Amino acid sequence: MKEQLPALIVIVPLLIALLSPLVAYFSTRLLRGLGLTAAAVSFVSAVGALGHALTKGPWHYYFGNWAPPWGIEYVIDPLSGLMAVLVSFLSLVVLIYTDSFLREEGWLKQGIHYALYLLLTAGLLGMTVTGDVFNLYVFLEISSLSAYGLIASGGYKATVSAFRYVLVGTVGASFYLLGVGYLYAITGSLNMADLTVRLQPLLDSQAVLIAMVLILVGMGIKMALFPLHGWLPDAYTYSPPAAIPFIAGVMTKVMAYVLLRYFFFIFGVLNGFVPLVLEVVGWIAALGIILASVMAIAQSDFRRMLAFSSVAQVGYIGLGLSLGNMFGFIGAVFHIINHAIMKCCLFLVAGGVKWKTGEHLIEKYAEMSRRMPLTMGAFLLGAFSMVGIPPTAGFFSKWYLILGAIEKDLWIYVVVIILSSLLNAIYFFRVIEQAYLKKAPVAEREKFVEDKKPELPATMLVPIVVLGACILVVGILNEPLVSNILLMAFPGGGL
Amino acid sequence: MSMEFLLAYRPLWAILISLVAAALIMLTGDKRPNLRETWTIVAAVGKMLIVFSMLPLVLAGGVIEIEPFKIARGVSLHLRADAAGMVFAVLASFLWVVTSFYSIGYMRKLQEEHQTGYFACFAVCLSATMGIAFAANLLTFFVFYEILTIATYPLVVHHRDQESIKAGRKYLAYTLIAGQLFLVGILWVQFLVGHGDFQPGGFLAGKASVGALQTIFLLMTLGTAVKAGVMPVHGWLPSAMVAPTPVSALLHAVAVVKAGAFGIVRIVGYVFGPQLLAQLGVAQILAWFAAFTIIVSSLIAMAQDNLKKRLAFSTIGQLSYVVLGAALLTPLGIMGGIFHIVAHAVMKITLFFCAGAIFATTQLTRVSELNGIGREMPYTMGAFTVGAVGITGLPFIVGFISKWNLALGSLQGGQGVYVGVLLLSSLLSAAYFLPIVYAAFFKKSEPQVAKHHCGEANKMMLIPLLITAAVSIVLGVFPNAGGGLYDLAAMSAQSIVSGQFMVGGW
Amino acid sequence: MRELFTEHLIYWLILFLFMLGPYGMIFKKNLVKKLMSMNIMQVAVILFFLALGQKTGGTIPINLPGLIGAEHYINPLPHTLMLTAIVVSLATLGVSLGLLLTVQKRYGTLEEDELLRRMNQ
Amino acid sequence: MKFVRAGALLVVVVMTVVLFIGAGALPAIYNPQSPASTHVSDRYIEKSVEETGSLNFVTAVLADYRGYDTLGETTVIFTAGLAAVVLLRSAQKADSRGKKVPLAKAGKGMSERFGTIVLNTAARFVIPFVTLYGVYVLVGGGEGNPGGGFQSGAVLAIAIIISRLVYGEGAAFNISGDLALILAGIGTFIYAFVGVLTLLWGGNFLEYGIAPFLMSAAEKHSLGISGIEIGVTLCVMATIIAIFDALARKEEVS
Repeated sequence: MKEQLPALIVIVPLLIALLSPLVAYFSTRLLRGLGLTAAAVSFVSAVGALGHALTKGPWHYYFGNWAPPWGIEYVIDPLSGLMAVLVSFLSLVVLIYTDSFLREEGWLKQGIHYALYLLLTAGLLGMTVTGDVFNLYVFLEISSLSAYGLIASGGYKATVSAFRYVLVGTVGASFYLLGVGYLYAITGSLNMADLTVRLQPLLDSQAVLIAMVLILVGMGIKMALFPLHGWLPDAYTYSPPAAIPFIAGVMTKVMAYVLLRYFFFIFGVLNGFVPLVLEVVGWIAALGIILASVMAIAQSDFRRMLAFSSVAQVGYIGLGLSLGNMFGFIGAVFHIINHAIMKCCLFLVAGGVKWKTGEHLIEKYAEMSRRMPLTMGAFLLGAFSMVGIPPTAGFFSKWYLILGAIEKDLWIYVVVIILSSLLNAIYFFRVIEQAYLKKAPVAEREKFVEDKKPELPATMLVPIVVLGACILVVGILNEPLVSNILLMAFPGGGL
Repeated sequence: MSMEFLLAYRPLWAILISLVAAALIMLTGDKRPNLRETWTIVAAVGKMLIVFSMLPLVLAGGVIEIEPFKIARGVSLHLRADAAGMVFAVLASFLWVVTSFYSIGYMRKLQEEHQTGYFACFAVCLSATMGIAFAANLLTFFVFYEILTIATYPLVVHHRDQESIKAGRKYLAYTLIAGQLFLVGILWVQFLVGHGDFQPGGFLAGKASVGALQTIFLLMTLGTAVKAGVMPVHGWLPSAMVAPTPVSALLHAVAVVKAGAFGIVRIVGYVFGPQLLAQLGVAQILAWFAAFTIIVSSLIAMAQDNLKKRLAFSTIGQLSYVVLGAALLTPLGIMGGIFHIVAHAVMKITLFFCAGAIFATTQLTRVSELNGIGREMPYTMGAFTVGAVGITGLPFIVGFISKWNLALGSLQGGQGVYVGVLLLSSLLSAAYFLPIVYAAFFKKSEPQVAKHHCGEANKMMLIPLLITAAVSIVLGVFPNAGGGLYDLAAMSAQSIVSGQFMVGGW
Repeated sequence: MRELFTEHLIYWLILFLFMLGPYGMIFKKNLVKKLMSMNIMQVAVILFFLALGQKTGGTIPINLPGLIGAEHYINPLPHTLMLTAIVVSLATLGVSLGLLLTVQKRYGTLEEDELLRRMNQ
Repeated sequence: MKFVRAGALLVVVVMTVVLFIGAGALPAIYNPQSPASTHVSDRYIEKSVEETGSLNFVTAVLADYRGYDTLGETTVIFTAGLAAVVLLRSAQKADSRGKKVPLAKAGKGMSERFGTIVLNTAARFVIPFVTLYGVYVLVGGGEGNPGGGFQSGAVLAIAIIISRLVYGEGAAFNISGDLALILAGIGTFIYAFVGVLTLLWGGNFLEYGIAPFLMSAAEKHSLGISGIEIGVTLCVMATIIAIFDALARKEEVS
């Protein structure tokens, strides 16, 4: 079974998802157990695949044993392996977290929720490891549909925002599919490696430029790059707290990864129209970072603030993509990892506070640090990481991004990153002040002084603390991560 | 673990010991205050022992250098106990021991709440200060620099009232912006040179165009000058006086502000180097800013009625002595600057301790209310007089020695005007300190002071304050007493000017 | 000029249909009309792929005993891909119609402005 | 708000013009030498009969060469079923005004309400043939005539929906909503399980040729293809019924 690892990463969660309604009919405890084992097996096989890729080079796995341009293949190289490990790890952690939200739901609702969640995991994992552009579209649709389902199950306002998310998401997917159509029209193949080879002579033709723009717009919509982010704030604000940490943390990042895969590997960063397109992406991302950070300051609802800060952080990844050099690539990929962990942790904290107090508005967070010390501790780490305070991971992705920007002599980007760090500081310290310094109204204080229950059930508190610790660990251990994995992943190899 | 490994990694243990203590303090919490306080004292004493154990080796000209692990691509967490670093480390660790006892007494006397958070943040601040002292490359320096910024914020907003929250915001605005500017400078150097390791005599010569080097110098000095309280960017320091007095004493007299001054010394001595700065001509501008700060801050100090605000502006002025020393680019000037870090720290901490003692016992904060306090609290005011007179530059108190070297340094550099600045500032500091001493001892005591008859401050606060006063006198007479700080300062100045680490005793 | 016209006319028609999607979605007020424009967009992409697969003189891609050689049959790959794309568009249409049904039942309207007003009450 | 709409219109118009100009660079349609028709598809056409044993090239590509895509596609249907059911179910549970408002009024079958004999006899006659035809479409797809999992699933679902419409919820020939959802999961699971079987036999996922039966490669492949077709049929049928049931359900039971 050892040599089937790439398939297992995606197949195991898929299989368990398909059986979820059936298993839920018999016993929801068995369902929880199976769900956790599925995520755990997927995580272990992702780690194994990454290990194999690092030691023995990229791993090509042919489905149905058909050679690539004809059949579909999975490619585990350091980049996709690392992303698979990230996605499966976060899926495992958030799955443990959602357990207590579903405790009192009916068996069918639980079965459907586990099925949708595991399908979302399988869809995202499928997108990261696939080597076939159309297969990527299919798994994009699986993850999107399960995300629509998860978001829509959260009450009426969620339904309206889910509808807008469906519309915009499908427009994005159609743009991407037309882009794939253009590529298929001029090269005749759907396999990424084959595409790269056959595109080399054609890189100056207009059709490739149009394909680039289409894929960029398509994935830009799904990734919530600045002008195309309209759907994100409502979708994140009104969705149920059980589903949103994983969607917010990982979905937009996998879409950003797809753009990285296209622009760094398939189109190649230096030839044809790519530098021109990337420069436009850079300017849009820079504008997006500033405006989204400013909008985040204006929010009073904690989750909406996090949503706008997500749009800003995705701008960083866009910036790293547009730099095109080694440090830009390292900064972008490292920021994908950091931001996935940070955003997941912050939304877990938001969900935890909602579970404990039912509050979302920031001014209701008064004296929260006394009631939920560990949760707010993890929030503190996440906030410092978003602002970019050194020992945490967020600082080091800014370190590489600015280094890449200086290397390309693009000083405007340096100013933008610095300015946005300060804007982040403004809206995060506002929440820190509220949670740590302000006094709660007297009525509320008696309420929480005498309830002796632990701040959160263990199944919720452990993921929050684990992710908080991860932020610090990834920050401190970023050098081995960068030198061993990211440098190997860069198309030019370890420069 | 082999003994050799233990000894070689001492700088790292010095940093980690108080981090561990901070964790233990948070764990013990408010339930067992005595146990919590022992953690602080154990950590303080332990840190002092570790630091002092490294002294003989460094005094002999040696250097302890380790790179435990890499923190970013091509950059490692590089710690080095060299002469300049030891000066700051010895000073900070010694004064932390004293401040720990003082703050226990102060906190117990005023029954402050949130004491667990207070002591934990204090411990983290001190570990960051050690990190700054021992940092051997720009990124390590910056990592601990930012940790210090964040760890000081809870101490500034300790009282949780509206005024301290506003002061906290101001503090964060200044220091975070400075941190980001400093970061851009570091990244530019990292890009130009590929590493950021401190090299006595500087490593940037010829690495980029003059314009680029000047901008980098501007970015870096702006980043550190905010913490060093150089005039245009000093705004946060007076408003941070809302913090409890032990915080103002140790952090705003020793740890945080000195980190900024020490940063400028590092940049001038170990990143750019005197020769390069002379060519760039930017050191002159820095010297003017420092001189401007010395004079103007002394003038403003005179107008301050709140005792702690007056001490704050005096700190701003005295810190610019260090900046001036560094900016003179002459061996004696740099040595004077580095030694002034020690001198000012010891004297100013005494003054802040006195201010705290007076506040704790009589709730008085305004200078105008202190008439006749000398008779009520003779020892406190005695120590206050020693500190005040020391700052004005009276011989046989440590302030005089550093001021003497600074004057010599400015003459050595041919910039006599700064001698005038130093003399004028001595007069001005006399103008804002001596009236307090005179009022305290010779003026008839105010009705509410007499009514109190509260007598001396309690023992836990009085002893530290007397110790620091005694130290400032002892150091005034024997500058090398206790830790050979004078030699260390001389050695670091010598190594900066000559350009290599191993340098014989002065 | 003639062959540019004959060989690329179909592309322009498809692209016009394709861009009708975002236009309708942004400017139409009724949610169902937005949904219809989304579906038009998906159909346009499906047509694009099928247009790629055509060959002059190619029959349907089922193996006739006599006929050997690739030029006799049209390209089966786009048709397979578009089977999947059609199913995907069916799925998204189904889910969004379900969404619209719920929204209509709860808020009683499908006009965007009216809906926003009622939601924010 | 006005400014944003004008901006959006401008972007759409510019995008259209750019696409129109770019369309010229695309290969001419209908020419057999275009990259799309020469690079990959020629092998599908020439070798699919002896490699996969299916006369219909599209089925060959759909179920064998790119079989994994179709597994994804079937999962998409299942996901759509899940999403629709969870959506429509939660809509009925508690309306914001607290009343239980069923989505559709149906519940009772048309025959009870209208009570005529015509409906019953027609239904009794139509349903078996529709079911039979559905099964034929699945099984008969071999000799080159059209057929396959998706179409037969849809036809079978129609049979059950007719009986639901005519006889109402209590219809004999009926699958309940919850069971339908479970069946949809099982259907796609059958598809994936065929792949897992090939894994257990030592081949890659969905490698039909590895089956240890004593058959020629082509027959193994066609066996595999029919295996997944059954899964697809079950999934499509069950999903359509699940969505129909969520719409027509009277009261929220669980």
